[in-house]
Amino acid sequence: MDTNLALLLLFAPFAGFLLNVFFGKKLGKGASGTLGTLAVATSFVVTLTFFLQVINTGKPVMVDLFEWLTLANFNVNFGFQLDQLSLLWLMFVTGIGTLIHVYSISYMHDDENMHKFFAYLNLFIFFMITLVIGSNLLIMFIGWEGVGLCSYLLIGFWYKNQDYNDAAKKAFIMNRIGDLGFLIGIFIIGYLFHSLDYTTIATALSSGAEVDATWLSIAALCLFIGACGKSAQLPLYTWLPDAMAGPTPVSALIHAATMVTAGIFMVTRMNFLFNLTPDVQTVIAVVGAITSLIAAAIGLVQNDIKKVLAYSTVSQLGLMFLALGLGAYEIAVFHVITHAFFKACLFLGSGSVIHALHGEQDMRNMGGLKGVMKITYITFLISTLAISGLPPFSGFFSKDEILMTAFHQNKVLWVIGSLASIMTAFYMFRLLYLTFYKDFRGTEEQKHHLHESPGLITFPLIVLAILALVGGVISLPGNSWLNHYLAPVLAKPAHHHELDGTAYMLMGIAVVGALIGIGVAYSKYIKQSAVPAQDSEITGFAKVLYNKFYVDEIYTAIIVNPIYAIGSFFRDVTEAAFSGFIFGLGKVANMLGSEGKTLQTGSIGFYLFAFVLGICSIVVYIFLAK
Amino acid sequence: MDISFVLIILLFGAAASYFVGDKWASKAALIFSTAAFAATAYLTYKYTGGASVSYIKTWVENPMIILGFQADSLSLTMLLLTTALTPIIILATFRNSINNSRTFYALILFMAFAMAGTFVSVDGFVYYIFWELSLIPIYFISLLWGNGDWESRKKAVVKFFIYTFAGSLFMLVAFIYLYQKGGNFLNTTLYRAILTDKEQFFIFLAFFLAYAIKIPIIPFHTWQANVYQKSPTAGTMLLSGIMLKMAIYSIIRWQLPIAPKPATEYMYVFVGLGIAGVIYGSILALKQTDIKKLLAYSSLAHVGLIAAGAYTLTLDGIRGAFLQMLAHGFVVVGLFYAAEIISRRYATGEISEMGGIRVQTPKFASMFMILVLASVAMPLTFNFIGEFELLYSMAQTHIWFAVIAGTTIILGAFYMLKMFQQVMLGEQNAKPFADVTFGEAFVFIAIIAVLIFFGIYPKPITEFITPELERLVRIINRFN
Amino acid sequence: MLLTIFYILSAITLATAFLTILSKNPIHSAIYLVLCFFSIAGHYLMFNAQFLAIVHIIVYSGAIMILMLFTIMLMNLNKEDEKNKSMLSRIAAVVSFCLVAFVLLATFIKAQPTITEYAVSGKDYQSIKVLGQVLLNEYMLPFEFASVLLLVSMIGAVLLSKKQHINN
Amino acid sequence: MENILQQIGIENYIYLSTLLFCVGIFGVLYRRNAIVMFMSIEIMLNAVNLLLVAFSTYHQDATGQVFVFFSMAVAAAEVAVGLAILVAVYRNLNNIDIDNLKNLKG
Repeated sequence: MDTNLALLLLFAPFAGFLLNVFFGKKLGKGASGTLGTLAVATSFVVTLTFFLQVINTGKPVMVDLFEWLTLANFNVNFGFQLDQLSLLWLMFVTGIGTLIHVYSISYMHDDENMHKFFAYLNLFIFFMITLVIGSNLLIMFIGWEGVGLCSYLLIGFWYKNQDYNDAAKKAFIMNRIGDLGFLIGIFIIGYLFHSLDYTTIATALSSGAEVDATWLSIAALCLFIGACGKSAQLPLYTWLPDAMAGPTPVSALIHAATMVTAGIFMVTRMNFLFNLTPDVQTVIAVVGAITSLIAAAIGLVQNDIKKVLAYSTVSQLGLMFLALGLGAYEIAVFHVITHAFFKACLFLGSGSVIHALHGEQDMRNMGGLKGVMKITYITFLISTLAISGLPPFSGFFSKDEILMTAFHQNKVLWVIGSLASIMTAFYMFRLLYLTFYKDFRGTEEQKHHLHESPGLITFPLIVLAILALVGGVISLPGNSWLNHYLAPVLAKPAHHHELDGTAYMLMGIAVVGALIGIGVAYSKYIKQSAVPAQDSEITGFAKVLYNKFYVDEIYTAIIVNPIYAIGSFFRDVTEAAFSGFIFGLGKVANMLGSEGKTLQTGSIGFYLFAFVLGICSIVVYIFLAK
Repeated sequence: MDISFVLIILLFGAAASYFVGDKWASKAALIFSTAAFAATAYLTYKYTGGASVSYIKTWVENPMIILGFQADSLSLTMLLLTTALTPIIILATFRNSINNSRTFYALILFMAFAMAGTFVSVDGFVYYIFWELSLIPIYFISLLWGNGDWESRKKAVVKFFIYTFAGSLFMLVAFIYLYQKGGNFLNTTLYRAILTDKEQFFIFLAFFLAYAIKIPIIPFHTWQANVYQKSPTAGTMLLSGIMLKMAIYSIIRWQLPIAPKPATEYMYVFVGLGIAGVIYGSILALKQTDIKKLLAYSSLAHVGLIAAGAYTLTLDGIRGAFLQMLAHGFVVVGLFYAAEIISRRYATGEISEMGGIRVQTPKFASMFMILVLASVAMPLTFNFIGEFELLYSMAQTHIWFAVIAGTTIILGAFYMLKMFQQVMLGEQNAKPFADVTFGEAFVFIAIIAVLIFFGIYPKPITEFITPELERLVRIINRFN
Repeated sequence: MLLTIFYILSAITLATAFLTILSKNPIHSAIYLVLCFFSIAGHYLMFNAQFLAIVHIIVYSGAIMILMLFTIMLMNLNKEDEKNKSMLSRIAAVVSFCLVAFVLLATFIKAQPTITEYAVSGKDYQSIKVLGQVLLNEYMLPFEFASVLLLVSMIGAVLLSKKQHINN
Repeated sequence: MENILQQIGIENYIYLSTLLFCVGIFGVLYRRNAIVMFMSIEIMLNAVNLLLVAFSTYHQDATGQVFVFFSMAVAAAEVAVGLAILVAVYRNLNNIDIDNLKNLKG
């Protein structure tokens, strides 16, 4: 029964994918959209039953299908592990997935390849489910690569535009760099433990088996590199902002709520491993903190509405990694969930705006939408308040927990995290003010067409906004349901912060910080009615920020171009050299031939001399040379 | 019915395709190659049932030469690959108009015959005869039905012929030397031959030259890209899909078990050479402007990885090499077929002159995409299974091998996606591109089905080959 | 006694051989060569191989040398008109001669034969009767082949020397 | 019947044949007249024949002498053909100087 249900969970989206691929065009737009949505909704329902079952029994559901890979020392099975962690993930993957499918029915309605869009989305959900429910690292890797592929397909969905294709390709390749790290990590773990099953590794580690600590650290580091690629952390984050080339629902689903959190899922999954490698944990925390700061800084000056959100995503992911690095897995998970709610809402809201403006994404050409798009505005506002960390919105609780943990363990990281939070509050409100307040700055034509989005778009917005509002209840300070729920999958007991004076002080600081950020944004964009300068007029440090610290250019200069240069070198020099060597051998033979030919003088006298001398040499060699 | 029957079918098919005339040659070739595949499948079924399907007979008394075609799981698998790909390759030529097609198809079947013989021979001498025999048809196929102007084609093909032939002669010398030691050419005898370290070293080197040129491992690869480009696509498919597998199979079957000591001692050198090929081929592929050349260099990278895996001498590496050999055989045939379809319709191989195909033929684009993904070792394709085992074996040998060789999954994605983007995506090209026909789609679907089925469920193959591989690995590691 | 005869014969053999080569006139060469052959026939007689000696004289002096003389006369070569080879060639020829002689003699000397005594079987082994038996029993087949060879060479010689026009 | 070798010794014959053979070689190298070269070849052949007979006596065996007969037959055939060739050459070139025969040049 469990097996069948699990297969239904997995294959419902896959069936949706197949149907949409093969029959989507014939079904028509509405039907293919509905089909895709139903497929994911089925998964959601199945997830819900499993979720309730696991909450009741407390026991994970294990499904073993067949032996997949055979290696000399161990086998890898095709198996699923539906435990607290994976079900929690599935809940929001399929839940938000369903909402975004609903949203897409309306959003993508004008696209000729809508059935393909839904096919890819279904495929993505399929791989995401695989990633989450796999019972070993290699099944996770299937999903890991699979979601990367879907991300590639969806970013490049409008494949006629080569810039979008470039962005898609970049995302795929950057992800693959991380994947290599992941793969190496898998190799080391397989080598060390002779198994890739989570449970086996966890048992081996908890039973105190003799394991080389250095290799363990390297394995953990490699896994983290994989997480960096997928979750857009330094130095592999540059693909995520470019990935905004894809349709907005894709950005909401893949590049905000689900796929990019796979890295956090993986680290949480392997928490028993990371707990034993404090050095790597430190690395994770530092990378997370720095990423969050840098991304927030870049986000301060971006003018593309989706780019701001993208950098904000990177920044929030950085905060989650900060939490992971500090060993507070349950807090990271908490933030993943709240972030999924409000970030999905923000992206969908921005999609609604873009939809209303017929593809306009530059905030300098927006403004004053508050009056026209009421629902979008309100939901957007709620989410913005949530991400800025104001109570009682969900973001406040999760972010506060992260900062509180950081404060207790490392003050520097706390300062960086807080700084990033203040910046977040600033740029999010900057976004809000520029988009919804003041007067409309676009063309007359656009102004004429301004309208609130249809119900299929606003409905998911409302649901997500409510979740962003109340999502915090799952882990209230002092009485956390989530910590309790996740306890079986975490090797160490959850962090428990006493609600003492320090805690209240930290909350206060966080709120004040957020308010400062909001205040600065208010004074600049409402009071002074400032509009960001045109590209050419940006100078100084703002220009560096605006150009994202020139990271892309630097990567191009130090990695991509050298590879091409080496390629040219290989093509022009070494290939010629190898070829020349081989042809050279031929030439030598040829030359020997043409030189030797002249020995053939035709003079019989000469031949006779050679003949006699040859006989002499043979006789000498055989009889005399001793 | 034993395994010689398959060879007879192929040989007879070659003769039949020649004599039925130009009009029916392709059909006859297709029928006979399919029959060979069916016979092989039946024999494999019989073999798994426990029956012996080998054919062993003394051919010449002095020197002792045995006409032996042994069917064990490895040779049967390779025979299956050969006989499965041959009909696919023949089917892939159906849309072309081929001059003197009866000779063409006869040569293809003859080549399949020679390659099949190489895979199943147990006698080194017979093996060598088949090995060299396979060179003759491909020489004519590439020379007479190739692309480009005659002079440059002739130069490339003759270079290939002389180069591989010269390399193989070293192998012959090694065999003759081994004969003196063993008394006959049977591989089981040669495995047992007692050789000093020095003898092993030179024998290993002689085999290495033959195989390294054929595979090719850098720096012996210079013939490859040009020949792949100049050959007709059927020739390229035969070369890359099956013929280079002969060399890898021979490494596992002949070179390593006969002379394992140098392989152990200089393992890092040979694994390193293979991995260098991976990087070198990948980077060069990035710079190619011709689609067939790009695929040629990508093939160089992939087989470099396979060879490196085989030279790790671990069970994982050798099994990975074996699996990847099968997977690569299928995927490379599919990719070259796609390249052929594109370049035939556009009448050029230049990537820069392509683009916007996906708009016109989404079906073809999807199938091509799946092949590209398989070639970059996407999980759930057969290639992933092979590549994973290969990289894992390298990680066991030295972690840096795995890291450096692993860049293939990055660089591979880089050049393949770049190619895919330039060829398939973008605005609609001015030139119209007809949608794939049923026959063309059938070839792709057959290949894709194989790749995905074994990507999800490779157990039938691994279970089939593992006992035999374990035996070989024990022989290879007998000195440790 | 016999030794003295041997030395005399040997001297004649070598001297006439040298003279054959050194004479400018081919006719003289041929005559010296006939003398040389006669002396060799003398050696055969010393071995008591009468039949061989007679056959030798008939074949060499009688047939081959006559053939050569005829050819020389046919070509009208009985003059001393042969240009000498270059000095270098001649020196090289002398050096080669010395070298070959040295090498061969050195080989034989180095071989250190283990001859202790000469066997006298007392059997008849070289009379015409015995030779005929050996030739027609044991060596029947080669003997027949020899006849074929002679036939072929005869035909060949006739064909080759037939007058024909060769267009350049 | 006594063995003549008892008085003369096989080694003397060996030296004699060797020298005769070398004289033949010298002739071949020294002269450019094809007919004299032929004669030199005959000298070489005779040197070998002499040695064969000597060893025939040494072994008290007829085989050596039989060999000499064959060698004579071959020599006769060779001379016949060789002279025919020379005649043909002479007809075309009007001399038989081997330095003029250079058509075998590679």
